Amino acid sequence: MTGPTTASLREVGPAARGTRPDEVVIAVSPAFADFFTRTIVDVPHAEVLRQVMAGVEEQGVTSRLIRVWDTADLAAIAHTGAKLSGSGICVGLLSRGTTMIHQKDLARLSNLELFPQSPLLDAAVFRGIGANAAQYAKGESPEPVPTRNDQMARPRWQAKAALLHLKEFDRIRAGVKPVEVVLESAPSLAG
Amino acid sequence: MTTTLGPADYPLSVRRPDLLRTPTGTPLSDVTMAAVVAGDITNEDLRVSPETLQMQGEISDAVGRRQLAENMRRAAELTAVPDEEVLAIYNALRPRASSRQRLTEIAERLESVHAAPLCAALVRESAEVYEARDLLAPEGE
Amino acid sequence: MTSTLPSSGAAAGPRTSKRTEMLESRPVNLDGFVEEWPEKGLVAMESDFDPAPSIRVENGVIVELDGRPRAEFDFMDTFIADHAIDVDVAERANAVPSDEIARMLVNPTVGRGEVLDLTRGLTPAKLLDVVKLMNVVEIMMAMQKMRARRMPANQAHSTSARDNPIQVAADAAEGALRGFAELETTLGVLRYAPLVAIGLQIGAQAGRGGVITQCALEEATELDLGMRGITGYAETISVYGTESVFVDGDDTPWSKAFLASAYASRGIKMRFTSGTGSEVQMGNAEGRSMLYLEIRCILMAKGAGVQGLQNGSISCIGVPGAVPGGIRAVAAENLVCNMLDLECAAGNDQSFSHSAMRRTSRLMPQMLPGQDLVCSGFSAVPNSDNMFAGSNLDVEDYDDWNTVQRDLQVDGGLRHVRSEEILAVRNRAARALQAVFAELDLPRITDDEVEAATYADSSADYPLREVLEDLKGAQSVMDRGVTGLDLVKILERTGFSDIAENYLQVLRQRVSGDLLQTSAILDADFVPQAAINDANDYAGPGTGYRLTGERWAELKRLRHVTSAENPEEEVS
Amino acid sequence: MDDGSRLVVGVDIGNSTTEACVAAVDAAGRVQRLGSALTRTTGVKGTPDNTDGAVTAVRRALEGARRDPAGLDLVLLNEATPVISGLAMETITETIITESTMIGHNPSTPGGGGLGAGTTVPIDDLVGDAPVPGGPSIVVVPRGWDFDRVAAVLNDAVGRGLELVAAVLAHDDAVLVANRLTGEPAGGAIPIVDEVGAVERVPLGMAAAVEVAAPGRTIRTLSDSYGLASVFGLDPDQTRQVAPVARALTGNRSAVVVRTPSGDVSDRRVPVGELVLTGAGKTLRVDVDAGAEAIMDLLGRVQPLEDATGEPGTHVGGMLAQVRDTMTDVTGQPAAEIRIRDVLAIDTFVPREVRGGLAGEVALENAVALAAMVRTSRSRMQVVADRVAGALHCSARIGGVEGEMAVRGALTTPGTDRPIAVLDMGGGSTDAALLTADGACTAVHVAGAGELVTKLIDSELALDDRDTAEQVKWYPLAKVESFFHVRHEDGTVQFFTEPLPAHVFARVVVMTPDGPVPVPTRHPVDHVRRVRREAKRRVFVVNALRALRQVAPGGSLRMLEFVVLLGGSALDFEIPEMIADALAGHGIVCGTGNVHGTEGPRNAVASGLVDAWATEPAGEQAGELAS
Repeated sequence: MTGPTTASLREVGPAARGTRPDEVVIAVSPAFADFFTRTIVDVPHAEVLRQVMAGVEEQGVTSRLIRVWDTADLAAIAHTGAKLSGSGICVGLLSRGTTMIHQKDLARLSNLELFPQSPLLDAAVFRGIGANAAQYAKGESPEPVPTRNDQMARPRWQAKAALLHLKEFDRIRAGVKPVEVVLESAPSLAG
Repeated sequence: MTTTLGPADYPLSVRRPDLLRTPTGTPLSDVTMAAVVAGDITNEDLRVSPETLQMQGEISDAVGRRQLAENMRRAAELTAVPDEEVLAIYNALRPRASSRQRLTEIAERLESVHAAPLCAALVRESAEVYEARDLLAPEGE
Repeated sequence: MTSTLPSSGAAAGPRTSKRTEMLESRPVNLDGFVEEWPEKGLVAMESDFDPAPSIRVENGVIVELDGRPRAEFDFMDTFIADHAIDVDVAERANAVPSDEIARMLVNPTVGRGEVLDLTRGLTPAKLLDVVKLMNVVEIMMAMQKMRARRMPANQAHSTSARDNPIQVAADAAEGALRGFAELETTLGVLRYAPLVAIGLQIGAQAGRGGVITQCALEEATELDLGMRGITGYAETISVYGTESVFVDGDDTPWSKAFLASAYASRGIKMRFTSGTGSEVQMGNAEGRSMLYLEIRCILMAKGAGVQGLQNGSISCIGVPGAVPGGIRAVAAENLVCNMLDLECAAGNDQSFSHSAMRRTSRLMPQMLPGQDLVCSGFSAVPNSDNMFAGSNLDVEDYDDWNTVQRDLQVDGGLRHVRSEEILAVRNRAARALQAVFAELDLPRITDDEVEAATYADSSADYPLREVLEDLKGAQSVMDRGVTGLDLVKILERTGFSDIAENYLQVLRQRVSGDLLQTSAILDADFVPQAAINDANDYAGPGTGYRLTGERWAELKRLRHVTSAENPEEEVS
Repeated sequence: MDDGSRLVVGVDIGNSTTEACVAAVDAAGRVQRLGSALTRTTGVKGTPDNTDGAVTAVRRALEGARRDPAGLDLVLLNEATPVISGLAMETITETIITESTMIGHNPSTPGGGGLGAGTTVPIDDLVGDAPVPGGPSIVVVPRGWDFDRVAAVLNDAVGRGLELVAAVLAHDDAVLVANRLTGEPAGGAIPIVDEVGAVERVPLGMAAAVEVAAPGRTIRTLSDSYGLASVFGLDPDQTRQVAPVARALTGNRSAVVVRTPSGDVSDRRVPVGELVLTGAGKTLRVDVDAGAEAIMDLLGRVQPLEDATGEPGTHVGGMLAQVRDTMTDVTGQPAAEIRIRDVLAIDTFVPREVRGGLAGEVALENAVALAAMVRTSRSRMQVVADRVAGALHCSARIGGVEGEMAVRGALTTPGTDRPIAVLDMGGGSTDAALLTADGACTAVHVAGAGELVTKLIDSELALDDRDTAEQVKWYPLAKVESFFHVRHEDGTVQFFTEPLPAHVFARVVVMTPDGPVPVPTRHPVDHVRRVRREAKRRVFVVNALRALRQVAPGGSLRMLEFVVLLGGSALDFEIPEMIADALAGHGIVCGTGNVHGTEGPRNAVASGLVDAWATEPAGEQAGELAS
């Protein structure tokens, strides 16, 4: 009902290591809010970010956005973000919507919470992901965000997911370090 | 036993049970329920012996399955290697898990301790390829 | 069956017909379809970006493979060149025109051995070049001749959404009785593995002696359960078609080849797993078609000396399923597995489509010509209980499958079994497991659970178990070093001598090593049937495996067949 | 055996485990213990179903001792009488809110701060250009409103003159909305309460007040009767009426109170039926909602208890009837002959959702937990002995009464002497036995043990998961503070070199031998620990004293000298110490049994059976073996 339909992420410089213990880093993939504007089930990226950031903010925690350029691997993106995060907590996002909450001390291939079925993630789930990330940052122990499982997601979405992944791969800029970005579009008020 | 086995000998358990013994030397025909109940059979008895694997390898060769036969012969060598060591070697063969020196040591140990030249050759070969493809462990690890 | 209907855009778009609305609502339109993108490997089997076949041998060493000189080989090229391809025939075989080889494949007067004598020397691109020439009927004809074992068989999944070992045992028993030659399980909670694997084994031997079982786990535990004789074979050893994806999976052809020898050294049957679509799914197809990369996997498996391969896209089926010609490519990958003289466990094992018609058509290329294992596997539990994320076929399809076998007179490895026989083996499997749990001091299986297992359909029909107690029990099974032999003794002691005897017979196979040969399974008399003593001898009409005699009489039975003698009655 | 010694196995069939002790006894009665084994008891203790477990235990003990079962001479069983116990829990208070008077839940993130008093206004009335309501307003926002839009509408309304003093939201948006308010007073200063699930039931157009305290603080005004009186201008009578509201809000960080014509918060007692206790020639009745103290007082006046019944149709009545039925099934004795011989009542509390609440408010309601126990004199151990003999092809007999054998076994603990008492705390009952200096032995069973502790932990922590409660009972707690360290409940820190699993991150965990297991609770470690220890104290310590008083000469604990703890609970990490502390004041030496100096608190009865047999005259022994 509200929110911008497109988001643009403006680069403001290299992504630095945060010092505030009350920040959560949100790390997005190369094509997020760039080549792509929506997730695999058409949730606008602007809305994804707005919800994740709202979830963080409601918990009294701040969020910082970065874009990772040199990989489209979700675990690598989220782990990179976690290592730059003042709290050590990061929400990693792929363009198709696949999301992961990571922590800097975990092995790269591990995670705090993983949301692998991108077709099943809606605005409410993204809000919950932001809220949980912030609670981890505060040292609290939230219940994992409930997710659904759908065995028939494979025939419906597997190939499209692969296609989106390939496109994401195409946007990788090898050797380019992560950058800090800001959300340019202002929220619009629905009538 | 100098004759080479062929497809007519398969399955060994049916056609040539006389040739089959467990690694502890018990004839397969003695592996019966009565023997199990009497406690005469251990889990060690229910494994394949290196001799049996060599025979199966002969059969594989005879029906034109060279690679399968080679695997049977490598397997015959590995029957003597303890479970933990087998798993450790497998882990050492993963990409970027071992230095060239470590792989060489494994190969030498396979050869000298376990008399396993074929397995040793496979490990040596992997070291060559890993070096060329940058898949050895980074220095100092 | 699914969560979301496709958005038809009907809200504001131009007016559509009732016909279009009806078609929009058909289940097939819940499936996803995408355009090809050959540059990135999102293409089934016909791509300008695949290499042209070539081979050059110097001093007995392959120095050029599919246009790439040895200095530029990645590790897949090296392994295939040094282990998979038979150098002695390589140059001669690759010189034979592809259409000639393709014709040999479909020509019944050319024997299987004659074809193998060429295919063992072919490069990946040459193999692709050959199968590209074949339409799906020709692929099936070739499969009928080239598959390794004469008599086809089938494999089932027996899992539980609650990892309930009693359910797994009862469904394994029913599956074994219905005809599956192999049974596979896996877990939601991995620590449950020992109890579920025990349930699977005991259930299998209660249903039909000689059925072999496996439990898909990480390598160390899977090997451990195998070495203890709690499971009988292994299958989930994944291999990939590009170096980068292989390395991402933390393995190499050498590590996997070593693992193959390790399994064989313990007398345990094993096959690898691969399939079209996995590389492109992970974004690292290196611009090759799905089938080209899969052929590299098949050659890698061959080179490792493993007796067989599970392929047919497996868990990536949604990818080839969404591109043009994808299901033809899946059939072609099974055929290449056959052409390389490997056992083929042919897929049909993952939820594939919302459309019943598509599910069936996807199955035909394996079911009609037969395969070593037509499905790998068929869900012998409701798909809601399938911990492999659902199969193309599940228990709801049992009667359909039996009817298709009868309609087309093909043997898909199953048969109709009367309800009272099924109840009897389910009950006996559950009671045997009850006795074993009691003797092992594992959390008790109550009579109510046995009763539930006898009559249940899904995990929801069973009383809940105390999961923590079960997990403690599972750990103690591992800690105490319980072996298959211990289970045999307990079964014998507690009055389940027949199951004990069946189980012991299966364990004895490890001593003989007979199941290590290509396509080996055990028949009801515990005689190993492999592509040696039951080698495929198809040579045209009237030869090879024919559904006749007793087996055909068995497959004529269905749940409801009107009696010819007295049409007021049914026979079953 | 060739050397003239006999291979003898003592078997102790307990409520949950069956233990076997294998020994060789020579002609001179010297006992050489060869090994022991443990298995789960099959069926209810003291019934023929026990045979399987007994046979398994004997087989396993022989296997462990590497002795051929064919060489077995004699199996000795304990005289074990069936003990059946039951549990029930009754909630005896209920909190009810009428007319949606208050919202007393504690959203984790309320917004803004301070106190706002005004009239409740729906946000829909503020959309568009219509004039805004006059006077201080508390805006109520239903479900489906996005936070950005709420803030925009509120800012717009304030711009048009709305005097916004507070807001009540359905979604978890309070901080978000507070951060987006731009009007006067400066953004964020008004109190906002969120996550009010039933916000549509908030009365509109009513006087109301909203209060949010700073993080880490609790509200001051709405939780104070005079504060409420000041806010709403109440007279003394009205103030008296709202006092329960103030009390209900105590300790909250945020609250909403709506002043409605007859709104109220009440705390009523729920009648749950009567318990009838018979004994000492009296039959006395007590309402269960009178609480544990009243029940236990009454129990003291009818000792020894002859029977207890509950009012039919109540939980208590049902539970007691079921215990009776189970015993009937087990022994074949008619229900009318089965007597409940002991009852333990404990006051507890149960978190329950408040009736009439708007936001899923939870109140801790009072409850009474009851354990009851019945035992019978009709043991069927002879049947078990006959069947064991048949299965193992040896002689089998009942070698002694459980309590006596336990004491005998316990007496082999180094450092003990007569008079000695043993305490065996199991799952359903707590058993005590005493051996006096002159050799007299008495034994008792009292209701309430491990199962009741689990139940208390489960309900007081609102876990609703018996397995987790069981783990909380058995193992110490810790808080996972990072992937590489935990802080144990005693404050010590333990570091790990391998990272801990992700699912325990930042959680309160139970440190099981299999690694940390998360406890699904928002309570800190201290609270969970307190609940656990209190549950153990109220059951085990109370029952240890009750049981020992019943066996102690003249009921005086001072007459006891050595108390030895046996059985599974003696292996608990804190119970032995809690009981020792409780007994220390009575001059008693108390500790965990160490049977024969090697077996720990296990195997007392089984080895006691063997020792007892070994001291019997040889003629009697021979007679047994010949039979």
